Amino acid sequence: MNKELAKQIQEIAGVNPRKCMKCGKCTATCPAFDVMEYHPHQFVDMVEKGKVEELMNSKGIWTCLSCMACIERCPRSVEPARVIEAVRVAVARQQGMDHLKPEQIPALLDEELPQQAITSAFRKYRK
Amino acid sequence: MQRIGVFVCWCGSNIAATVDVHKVAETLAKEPGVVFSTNYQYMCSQAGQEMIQEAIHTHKLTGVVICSCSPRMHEGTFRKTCAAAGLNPYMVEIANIREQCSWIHKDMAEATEKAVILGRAAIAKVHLNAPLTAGTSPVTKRALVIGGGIAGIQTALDIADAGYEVDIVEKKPTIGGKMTQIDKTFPTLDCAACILTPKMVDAAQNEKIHIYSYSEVESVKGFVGNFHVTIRKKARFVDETKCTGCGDCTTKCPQKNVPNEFNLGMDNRRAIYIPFAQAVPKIATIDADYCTMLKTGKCGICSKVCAAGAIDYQQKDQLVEEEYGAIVVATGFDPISVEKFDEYAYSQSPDVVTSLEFERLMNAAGPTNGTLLRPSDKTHPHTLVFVQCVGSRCDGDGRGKSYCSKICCMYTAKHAMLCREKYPDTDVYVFYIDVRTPGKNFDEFYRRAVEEYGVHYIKGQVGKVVPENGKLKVQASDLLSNEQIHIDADMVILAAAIEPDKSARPLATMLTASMDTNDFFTEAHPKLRPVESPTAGIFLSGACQGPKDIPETVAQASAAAAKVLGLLAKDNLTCNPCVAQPDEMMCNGCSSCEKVCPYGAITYSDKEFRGPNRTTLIRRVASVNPAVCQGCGACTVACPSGAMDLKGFSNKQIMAEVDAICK
Amino acid sequence: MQEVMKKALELLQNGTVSRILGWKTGDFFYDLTPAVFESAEEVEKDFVFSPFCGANLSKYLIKESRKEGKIAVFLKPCDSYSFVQLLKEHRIIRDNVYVVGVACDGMCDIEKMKELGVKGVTAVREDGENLVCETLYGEKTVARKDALLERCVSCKSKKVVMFDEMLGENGEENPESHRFDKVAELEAMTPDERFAFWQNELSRCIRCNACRNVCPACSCEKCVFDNANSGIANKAAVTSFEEQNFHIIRAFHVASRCTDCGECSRVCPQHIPLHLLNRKFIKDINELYGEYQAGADMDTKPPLMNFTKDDCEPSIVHERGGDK
Amino acid sequence: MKKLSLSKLNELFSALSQKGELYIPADEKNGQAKFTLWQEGLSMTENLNTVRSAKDLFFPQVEQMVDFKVSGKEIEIVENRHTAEDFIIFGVRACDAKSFEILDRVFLSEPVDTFYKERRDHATVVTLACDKPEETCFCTAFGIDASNPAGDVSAWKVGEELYLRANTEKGEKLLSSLNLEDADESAVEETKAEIKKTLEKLPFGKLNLNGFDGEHLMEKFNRPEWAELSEACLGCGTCTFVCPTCQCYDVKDFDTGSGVQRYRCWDSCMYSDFTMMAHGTNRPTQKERFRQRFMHKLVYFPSNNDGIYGCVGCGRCLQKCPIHMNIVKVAKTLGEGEK
Amino acid sequence: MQVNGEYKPTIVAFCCNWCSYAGADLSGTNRLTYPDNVKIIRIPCSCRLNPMFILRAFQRGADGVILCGCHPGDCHYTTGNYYARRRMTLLFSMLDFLGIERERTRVEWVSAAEGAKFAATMNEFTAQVAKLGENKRLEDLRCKK
Repeated sequence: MNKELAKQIQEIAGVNPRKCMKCGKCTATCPAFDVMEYHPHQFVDMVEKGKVEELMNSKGIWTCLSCMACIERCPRSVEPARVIEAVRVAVARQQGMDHLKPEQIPALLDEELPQQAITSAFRKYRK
Repeated sequence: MQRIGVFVCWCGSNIAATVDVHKVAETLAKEPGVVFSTNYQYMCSQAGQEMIQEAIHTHKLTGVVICSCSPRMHEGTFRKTCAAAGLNPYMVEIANIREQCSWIHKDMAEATEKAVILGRAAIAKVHLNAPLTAGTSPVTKRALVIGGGIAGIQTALDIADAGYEVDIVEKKPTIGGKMTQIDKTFPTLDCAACILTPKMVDAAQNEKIHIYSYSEVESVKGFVGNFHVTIRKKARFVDETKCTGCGDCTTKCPQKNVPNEFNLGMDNRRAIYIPFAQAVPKIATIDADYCTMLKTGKCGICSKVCAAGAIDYQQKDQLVEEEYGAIVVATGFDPISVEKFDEYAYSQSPDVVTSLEFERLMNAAGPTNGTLLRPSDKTHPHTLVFVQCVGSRCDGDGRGKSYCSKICCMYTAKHAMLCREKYPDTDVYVFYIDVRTPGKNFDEFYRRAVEEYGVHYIKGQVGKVVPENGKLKVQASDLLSNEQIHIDADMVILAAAIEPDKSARPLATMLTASMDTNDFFTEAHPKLRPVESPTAGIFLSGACQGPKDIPETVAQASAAAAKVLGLLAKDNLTCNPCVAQPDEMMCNGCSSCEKVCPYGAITYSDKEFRGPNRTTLIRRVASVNPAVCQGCGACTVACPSGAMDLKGFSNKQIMAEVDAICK
Repeated sequence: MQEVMKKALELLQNGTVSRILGWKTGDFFYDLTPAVFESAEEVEKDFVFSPFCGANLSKYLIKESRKEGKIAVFLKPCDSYSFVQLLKEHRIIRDNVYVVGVACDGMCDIEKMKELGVKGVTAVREDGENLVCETLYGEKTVARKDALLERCVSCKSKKVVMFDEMLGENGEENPESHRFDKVAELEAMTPDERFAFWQNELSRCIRCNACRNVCPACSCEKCVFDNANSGIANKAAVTSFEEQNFHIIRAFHVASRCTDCGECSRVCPQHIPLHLLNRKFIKDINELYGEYQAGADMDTKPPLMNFTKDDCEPSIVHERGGDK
Repeated sequence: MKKLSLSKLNELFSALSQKGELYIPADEKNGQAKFTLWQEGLSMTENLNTVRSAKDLFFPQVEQMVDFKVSGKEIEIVENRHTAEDFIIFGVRACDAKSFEILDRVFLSEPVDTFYKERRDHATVVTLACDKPEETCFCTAFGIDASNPAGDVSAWKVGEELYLRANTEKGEKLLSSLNLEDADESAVEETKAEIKKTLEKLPFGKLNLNGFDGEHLMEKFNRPEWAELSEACLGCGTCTFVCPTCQCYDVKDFDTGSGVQRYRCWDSCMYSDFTMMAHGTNRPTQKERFRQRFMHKLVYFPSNNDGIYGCVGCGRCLQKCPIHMNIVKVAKTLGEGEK
Repeated sequence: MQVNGEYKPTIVAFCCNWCSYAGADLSGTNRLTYPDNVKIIRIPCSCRLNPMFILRAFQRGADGVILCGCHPGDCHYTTGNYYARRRMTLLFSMLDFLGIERERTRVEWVSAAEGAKFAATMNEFTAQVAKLGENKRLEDLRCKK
């Protein structure tokens, strides 16, 4: 339990996990469900309960595609993808090292790829 | 100089926990004019009220200040208390130290200081209060019910039963409302039509009830006891007095492709139509949007087949003016449009339906004559997925409603159960967030659906529905087993949230009745006056006030009727004595006040006055009809000379409050 | 000018009216006094119509129209707006008044001439576009246009809006009056500059009430500032607050009723540009609620006694102000 | 007699301001003059006179009298009267100088108005002869010589010089304390004569006031012309407030929220609520109010004050009346002279 | 008043009886806090607010004045707030014209159901006025303590 860190993550995410009513629509929507050990609604719940260290150590946070379907569908504006992204940022801040340099990213990036997906890719590949 | 008594209430710990009530009473005792000051645990209790009455006698009080909860709560109570002790009730002022002080402040010193200031303002006002006596105005003994659904019908029947005239205005060609479209009712599963249609007939046959069908309220003027309402009778191009409802025209009309709103557009009707067999009044109506005759002037078949000669293509909208003493709003609800929730593919597949559409698909009078068939290919569905909370309980996503629509859990249980009962070969899944079944026999009903009928209730939501190869691929979560589920369904039924009817908002403006942010009418008090609007003489019946099921609606409808009867039983109403009053000596006769008065309460007359040096002057001066004036005060500001003032909220009283607060 | 006196005589002599409201000659050319004339002799002796007839006669009709018999009044274009506004407010009994509209090409202001350095002036004659002044210290010439009253410099209308008879040709409204230029100039200043401007102006106020008492819109039976019961009565501005309070409330009370006749500024002994306050309200009303000219007609509702459902919100004051 | 180059006027003001607050007539932003506290850089007006008279400095429009402090049900009296320091008024015209005499008769006779006396005692008045009177001036009608004004010190502008003459002990003291050149009395004679010549030409200079006295009180009071004269009067207080001799005031209480401030402020007999009493007013129409003002100046005052009129002919009301009704028109209408 | 080095302004809130006063009550019922410097005066309708009252408040030491009424269209008296809206717009504009800080005055429509909006409005308005500090331009020194 790390309440302080959980609070920080909430601040980064800018969402209030307490608004979650555990409907599971995010998880129902998630295309990466099968490759995540924690699912979007669990992310929210764990951050709310302060179980952030487990979350930060999980592989699941890097398997999220940042497709933002859960943001789109969440009826309570909890927006799990933001929470996940915030956890990633928290991890990144702790490690502080980049494994992947921007110039290493080839020109094969799709122009229509959302900004957040690109950022998310940076985070993933520096693991 | 007034002799003022100050009474500081603890409200148990509601006030006393944050406000030092002793200190407030002590400090206010030192104010000029205060001859008695005390505090007590519950001023509104019997003992508290007796304490006030005793002080009025002992200290010969001429004014009373009560520091307590909001005047909206107990001003009336304390006025009565003081009146019983011989003090004019308008010599009482309330300092709101609960809602506007103890409940919002945490620091005791700050809250106490503020309570003292609020007390001082009330004292300053009481110093300038004058005894007021209320006048009376007569009550028109006739009620108007707006909306002819089950709520409106029940209210009208109850009022008529008590012997008063009542009119129903219904915008559709028939009364009956949403309940006419419902197949069975929960938790008893009796047929909706069987219990509703007799009531519709009762209403039609009751000589005290007049039904304005296919009509709308055009304008409302006046005030409690004396409403003046203009009703627009929309042209239906059929003479109501002649039409026998034989239905010949509706079978001969060549325009066959009009979407039938009664079946939610799932089948068609003719351009001239009677909504359904049991419609009341059973009179045909021509749909001007589709009628060839009205559009092109060529056809006229219905006119030819009508034996009664009731067809009148020249008919125009008609405005009817009526007087009422009370108005009941029973405008009901509508399911929201689910188009914003396209993850459920409502617009992509006809097999995704709303619950109300499903209701029609199960109904014997529905488009499939009661056989459940998939709309797309008219085949028997085997796997059905019900999705709960579509658009309900959404917060901040801009798509849905923040509230729980209340009825969906129960009707979905009903649908699932009926489905399994009629078609035991079906698999029925219900995806829910919570199952909410408070109500008599409600939870038992839901459990039966699970236990006896084998409906699969899954805690989780549907993420998306994709139509594929004639199936609906449903992707959902099962939170309890932490799994993502994929179901190939034949039909998906969406429990769409309900919202107030669109006509409610403009109506509220006409009635000056307040609404909440969701467009539900606000009640005068959420607990103690649930069927009255804060606007006097306006009553609320049914789902226009908030989501309700049928028994609740009927209960509230009868409650509203009871309140209306309480009003109509009076010959006269006591008026609010806080009305505008001009000082004739200062009035310029300029008509500024008259121009802004929303009630037409101000008139002018030429009056003789004594001028200087024994002369006589004739001056045009304003006078206010106290029975018509509602005391808004618009005139007091429009008046440049300050001749117009408002009793109970006079310029000097308000300025004294300002002074007390700012000092 | 002679024509006006002839009309007055004619109306008295043919019995159209029993009294004439006009301007009475003074000791000099400029000190004319509004007066009621009851006989042809009086008219012949003292009646005058000259470039110094600035005084707006309409307000006197409140009292005069209530007297026995009919009275004729000479109204310049701007006066006629005040007349209609007063009629609209039921302050004048129309049947007792015979209105003679007089065309006007601007009235002159002795105070302005003195500011131009014409001192000790005892007589004046019109010489084309000039005023030739005899003074204790010799002759001086002033261009007429430089001596015009402030309200005439930015004349809004040369049209007499209501009359029973018109002397001379009736003029037109003048949409190019530029009468809001000074208001706009003030609006463009910072709040600090505006505050300083008005502090300087209003601090000179001596509360003589000339502005109020001359104002046709200020025709209250009893003004709130004289009424001990109003809670805001006061006889002298003790603090700068009371200076501001008086002028804000007065301007507000006449807002949407003020015809911009300019009398307030004409009579202010301290030369406070009071008309700017009224013009500010007029400008705001025109911009926010559509063009409105008080006294232009009998029917249009004054904007402060009217509304539309989609009126702007009060926050527009902040929004329009920007970051200034 | 002393003299000073006008170019050194500023230095004189500077020296005077060392003795106490110095007030001089100076132009305000709108081009009209007002007695203003001198500060470096302030120069004298070119205008003949100020809009408001010099009486303001002795009898201000608003004067705090006493405070009452209220706490709960207790009331405490707090003295807050203005205590004057020595001050000097420079550039007072002959008419205003004469008005002080009239005010003195009112305020300094028993019971003495201590507020007024306090200021009067501390003031030294330096007058200035009028080199360019206006057409509205008629001081001569009241025997005032604008070429030889009264005051503690009289001054004349002659060419590029300013001549100063002490008339009183106070004046003597002031002049001797200044470092001024001596001069001869005769130096101003030519200027005086020139001024007198202009005064001769004043249109109302010889206003006939015969018959305005106690003897004819009822006759004047009952004259029918009052109705016509007052007809156009707006009932504003302009004439009263610019008048150097009007001395009426009202005593008012202001509730500050924590007490009461009692103050007095100028009142005007032209106002409908002037001397309003519980039963109403005894001057119900503007005619009576209007009559009061002029009867007071021209009849009541002289009949109670050795024939001294309550008017000094400064002409301010002639200039400022919004409808140009004034004491001259009244005197001409009701008097025995030319109409 | 200075409290802990910060200026604590006096705020007068005029609330119409039917919507905003009820809204204020609701924010109390929901325990939504706002500064204690806000004091509410109940008036029947926003159209009862005479500009004289606003000026009076400033004279007597208020630093900010806010008027709350029913939303336009929802007035209990049908049209009161429409008049109030025009009156306040013009009055505020005039105050601004005289160089008086426009941030000291505000109109906010608060319904009986908007307890949260009421509290938020009061918090925001108080902060806004506190930033301006003491009311100097419309003060009456006699009324200062």
